[in-house]
Amino acid sequence: MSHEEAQRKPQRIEIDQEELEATMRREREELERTWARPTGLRGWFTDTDHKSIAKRYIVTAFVFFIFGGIEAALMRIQLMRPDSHFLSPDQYNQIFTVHGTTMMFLFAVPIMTAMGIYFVPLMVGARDVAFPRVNLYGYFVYLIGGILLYTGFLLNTGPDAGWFAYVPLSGPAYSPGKRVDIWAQMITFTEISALAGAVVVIGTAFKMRAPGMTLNRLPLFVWAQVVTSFMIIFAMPSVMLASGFLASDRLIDTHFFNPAEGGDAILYQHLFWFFGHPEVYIIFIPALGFISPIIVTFARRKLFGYVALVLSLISTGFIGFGLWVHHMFATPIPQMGQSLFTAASMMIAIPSGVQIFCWIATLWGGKLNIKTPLLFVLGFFAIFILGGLTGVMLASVPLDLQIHDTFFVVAHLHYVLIGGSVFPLFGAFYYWFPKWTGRMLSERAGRWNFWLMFIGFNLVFFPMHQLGLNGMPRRVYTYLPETGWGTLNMIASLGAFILAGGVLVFVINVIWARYAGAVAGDNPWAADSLEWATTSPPPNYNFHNLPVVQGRYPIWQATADAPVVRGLSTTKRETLVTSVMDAQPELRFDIPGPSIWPSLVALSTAVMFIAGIFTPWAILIGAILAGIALTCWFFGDPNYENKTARETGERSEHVGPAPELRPKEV
Amino acid sequence: MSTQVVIDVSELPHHEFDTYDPVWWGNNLLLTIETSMFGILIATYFYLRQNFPEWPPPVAQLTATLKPLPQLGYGTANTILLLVSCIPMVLTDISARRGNRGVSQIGLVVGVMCALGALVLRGFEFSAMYFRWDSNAYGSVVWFMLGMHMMHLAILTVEAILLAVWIFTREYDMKHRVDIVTIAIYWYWVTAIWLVLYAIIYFTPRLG
Amino acid sequence: MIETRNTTLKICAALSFVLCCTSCGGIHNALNPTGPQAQNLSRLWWLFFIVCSVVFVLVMIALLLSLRNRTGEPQVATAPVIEPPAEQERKRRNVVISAVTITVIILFVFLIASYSAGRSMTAELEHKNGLNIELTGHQWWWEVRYDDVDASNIFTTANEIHIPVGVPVTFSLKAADVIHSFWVPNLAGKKDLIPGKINTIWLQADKPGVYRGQCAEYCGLQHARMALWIVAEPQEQFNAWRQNQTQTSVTPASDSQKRGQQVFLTSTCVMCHAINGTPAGSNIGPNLTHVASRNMIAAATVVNTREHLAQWIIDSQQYKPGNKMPQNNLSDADLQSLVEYLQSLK
Amino acid sequence: MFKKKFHAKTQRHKEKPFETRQRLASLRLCVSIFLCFLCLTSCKREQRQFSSPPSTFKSYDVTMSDIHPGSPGMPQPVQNPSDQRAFDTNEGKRLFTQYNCSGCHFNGGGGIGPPLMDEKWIYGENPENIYSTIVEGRPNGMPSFRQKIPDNQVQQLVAYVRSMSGQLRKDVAPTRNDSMNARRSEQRTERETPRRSSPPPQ
Repeated sequence: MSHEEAQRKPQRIEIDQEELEATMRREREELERTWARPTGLRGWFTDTDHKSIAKRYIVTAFVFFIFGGIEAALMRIQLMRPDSHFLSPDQYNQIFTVHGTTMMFLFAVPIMTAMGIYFVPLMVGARDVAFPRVNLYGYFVYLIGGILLYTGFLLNTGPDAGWFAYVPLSGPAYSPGKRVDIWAQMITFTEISALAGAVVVIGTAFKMRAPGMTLNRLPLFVWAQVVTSFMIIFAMPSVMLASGFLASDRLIDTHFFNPAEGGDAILYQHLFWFFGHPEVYIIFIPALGFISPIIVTFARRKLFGYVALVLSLISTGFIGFGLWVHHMFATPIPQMGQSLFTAASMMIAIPSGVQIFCWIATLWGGKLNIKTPLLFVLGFFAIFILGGLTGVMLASVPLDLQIHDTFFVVAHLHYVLIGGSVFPLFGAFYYWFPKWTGRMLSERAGRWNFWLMFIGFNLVFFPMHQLGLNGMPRRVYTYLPETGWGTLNMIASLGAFILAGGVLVFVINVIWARYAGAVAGDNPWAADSLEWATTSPPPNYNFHNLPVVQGRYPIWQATADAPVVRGLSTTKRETLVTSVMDAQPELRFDIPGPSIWPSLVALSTAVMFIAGIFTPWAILIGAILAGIALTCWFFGDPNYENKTARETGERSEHVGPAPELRPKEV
Repeated sequence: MSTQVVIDVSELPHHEFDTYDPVWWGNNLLLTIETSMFGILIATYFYLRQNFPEWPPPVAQLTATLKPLPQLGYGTANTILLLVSCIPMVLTDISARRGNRGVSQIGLVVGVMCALGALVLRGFEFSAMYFRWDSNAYGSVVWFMLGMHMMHLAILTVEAILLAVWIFTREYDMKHRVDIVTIAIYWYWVTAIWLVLYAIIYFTPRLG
Repeated sequence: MIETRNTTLKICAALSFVLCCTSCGGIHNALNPTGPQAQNLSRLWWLFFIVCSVVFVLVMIALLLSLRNRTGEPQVATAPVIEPPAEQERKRRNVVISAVTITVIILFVFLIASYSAGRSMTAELEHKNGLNIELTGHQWWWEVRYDDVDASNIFTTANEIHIPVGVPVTFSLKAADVIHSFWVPNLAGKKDLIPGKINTIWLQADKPGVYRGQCAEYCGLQHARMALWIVAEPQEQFNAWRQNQTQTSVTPASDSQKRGQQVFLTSTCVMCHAINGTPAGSNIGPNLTHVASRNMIAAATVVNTREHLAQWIIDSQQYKPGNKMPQNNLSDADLQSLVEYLQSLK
Repeated sequence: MFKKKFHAKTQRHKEKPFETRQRLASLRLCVSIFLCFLCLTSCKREQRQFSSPPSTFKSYDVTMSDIHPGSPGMPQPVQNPSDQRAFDTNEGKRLFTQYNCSGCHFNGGGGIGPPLMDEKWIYGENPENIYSTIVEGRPNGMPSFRQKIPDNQVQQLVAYVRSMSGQLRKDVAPTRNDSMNARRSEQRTERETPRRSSPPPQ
């Protein structure tokens, strides 16, 4: 396209100061009007702004995190003493299943996606995500899934077959009632929303980057999100099939997992873990994306080994698909195959090692300023490295045969997931809270929060290694006094309360800071990436003039006369679309505005899957409903943005810089 | 006077075909998801096959000589129909790029006809199996494969109909020309996937 | 930030101490191996444990050292370094590269070690010509069938496996309902019992004694109460036991035992349990032909005493809520004689 | 200090009502969806009772043999608690196989004994009829399981037997089990309207 060349090279223009300010003021008002968000109940169902959707995601996911924590506490109370009768086995089984399901599907994955949905557009300098309505749809599907699970749980219909619901235990013959059906459908909901989120993130990161942000200037946060999204895209279909087969086995008598009719129980394990292991990295890789910016900001120096880090992220993503079988070493699998998966499982320690070393090298060379976010990252190092090492042990077939499915594994997975994801996540909360709310969290409370969580965590989970070696299997609702597991369990249970105390401090800190925290300003940490280049909290349109990036650390490397993007309409919802590799401007893309239809499609999806538990006909009806809603989505004011233009009384053709900003000769 | 360096993008277009447009990316990412789903489904098919001494399993009512292989008729017809339906879609695709409204309209209509025909044929295909989904694992997985593909066929048809209605009743603007090209891609994908499934469901059992 | 360093160090020290000193003893303990399999494994474990601990400590030290260069001045005041001196960077790169290389080497060692360990564990499984036991997992108990070329020597018992010391025992593992997992940590690693599949494992006890195992794959309500005992005893003692087990049940001697047998045969018991030599032949529940010879009842949950037995018969649900054995309201006299009869089944 | 805070407060002031309204909205949403679930899901279905309460069946209607339908003195139909519980019907299905009822009734298809999955009922289709059939036995081969099968298990069997001809709610009836599929699972069985049928010829 010939005109593109003209578009690409920066032009120097001369303008009068007052004129400039006047224009800016006018444009700001126009942008405010164009990007106005519907509020109140209507806003709840129609608002497609990526920031408010992400905020809802985060709040919802955190609420589920609290629920999951409460369940964990109940379990710890039950296991505090041998032969305790605090919970009945039936209750206990439901609770640990719901705990695992909540933490994996309703907390970890969504909250990581949410961070991406909030920050990817800001970090790449876009006005919104690529597909805001899909984004909204994803959120509602996720919310409904979560409510479904917990409604079931409260009605004594909580799933009770473990968070990976192995057949035949979860199959029709051994899980009567609707408990497991609810689990299976909840899985469907969360995976739909995860997939939607993945598509949105990739689209945004690939096509909506500010001019100059070539792929090798992409912030590591965004890289992590992209890798994660691709993992989701290739992993989720597997669990989609697993839960689909399970549901159809239970509801319409298919025989996928019925050995008597040629089905196979191991098939389920393959399908589940082909998703389930990448899942761990889907949770963990975004956390790596939090760690890099935090370290860079507080070490006050450039990242050590950017390329190495990116490559290790990508290779983690690939290898992550090669080790699902190490969850199944106790099943009849040929020795040779097992050793291959051992090799793969150990190989994945290499990229992790590279990352750890690069970060330590970064810290080493920096002028450290240890604030709470960095503190949490340091906690991550201590905990995650230990978890990673036990992971290497589990990767070895023979060792795995001893410690698999024991409390050792419980310890390992909590070290990896809490150490690897939750600690960085809390660090990220402290780091980005000012950007969300414009206020700082209390530093003092932050330190209390960290130390309570760090000490509590190790008290809970470190003894579990020993318990596992002493032969305590996981998922037991009680144990005999003779086994001598009492003391360590008691320690763990006490630790659980300290850990809970840490989380409580955080909640209080947030509530306090929300209203009375110190006002933050745009860039309280003097950080380098683009999200800090706008106000906190950012305006609905994110940036007045989309920035032009000149290096990996846009703010740190910004020159005095840093160019900006001009010519996007201020009266239509537009953002700049650039080329994938080197971010050259290509299109002025219309961003669709608020719409009710995504939430209605989500509701009809809900009808389809939830009523489908009770009668197959609901699938048909729900599909038709969804079809209708989608039709309206397609036909219903497709060019909303033009309408806003009309509302603002201007012709939608009016785009481009104000006349006084037309380029003059350079 | 103060100076300001700007990149003026006011002349850029709103929509462009293929990799320029985020819609293209969204669509192809969805197709990637579905492709990996079908990939795993096919893996499942062959995994389950290991559990059967005979594939498909023998049926008591049939004589020993006659194996309950899926009958070729409808499946083959369906394959041909889908392949044929690609011709109008290619025309629609090209015309959309050239901006030739008439051809796009005709192409879409013909395509939709074919798709509807394919849906009907698929109905018969299920009956051409000797097994129901609840007979055994073989029946389950084959019905699941046919069903999954049928679902995509249905979605494709509905989308095509909507798009046709649009370009008949409303403006034939760049946005919707891009949509036409996108749906064409989807169309080719559905056909391609079917060719694979067709080979697997109908011929791998015959290879013994 | 001094306290970060110290506390972290303290914690590490404390924790590794705990792990080292508490790992010994116990009849249900992976680190107290009494068979070739488990010894193999614990050797591997200690290799991994020591190397990993060293790595962990080293990395932590590096981390703590990297924290030494701190600045008190406020965040915003510290100017970011975008072009650090090339010389330092090169040094660091070399350090990082060598660290990664070391990691790779260590992993390679681990790989070799665990591969060879795995080989020696599954090696010549087929020509272990010792004892063959068929173990079937039920919700929530273990059915044990001793195979033999001579059909008359085949017998079935439950939850308590006697094996001769120093003889490799091959288990073929099956499941009657859901997936269970057979795991006796002192003797060997675990293997799953999967419906529709047959899994095999061999183990061997070098010291006589009782070793406890517990189902290691979540199998429903009473997963926690699905344990078993392996009783390893000298060959002749084992032979005696085996000899006894192949016999049919003793005929009731006293009147009350006779009455007990009648109760057994006319009440709910007979629907699920078998006692060889009597009409009772159902194999839904454990085979009771020699129930009195077992140390524990209810899948190694309670000691096999008169009181426990009586309570178990009346209301098994108080021990294992949800287990498949119904409650029975027998008259006191009936119960007493029934228990007496069962106690006589040595 | 306080002033600063106050100032800060006022700064955020215009945001708050929106936030709160949003929160209210979310609350409303959750509650409404929650309620519509309450209607959907029946809590009884998931009950799992392990320790058996005394049977709800009176002994008098057990002893009377029920060959003259509708005869005077016919007791009021008894509500079988197991009819409401998926767990119980599933246990019933397990016991039906394990107690070898299939030996005569062949998964309900009938053989030596009459089929149980059709609409014909010789001795009545009410729970108490089936209960007495199991406990008392019937002429021509149906043995009595008095004292052999505890009450709660009989109730479970009764519930299962009725589910075979679709007499129970579909979400309570058992699904297929992991064996050769002899017939559609009970939850997919359409309801047969029961009608009395004569006892088999002597």
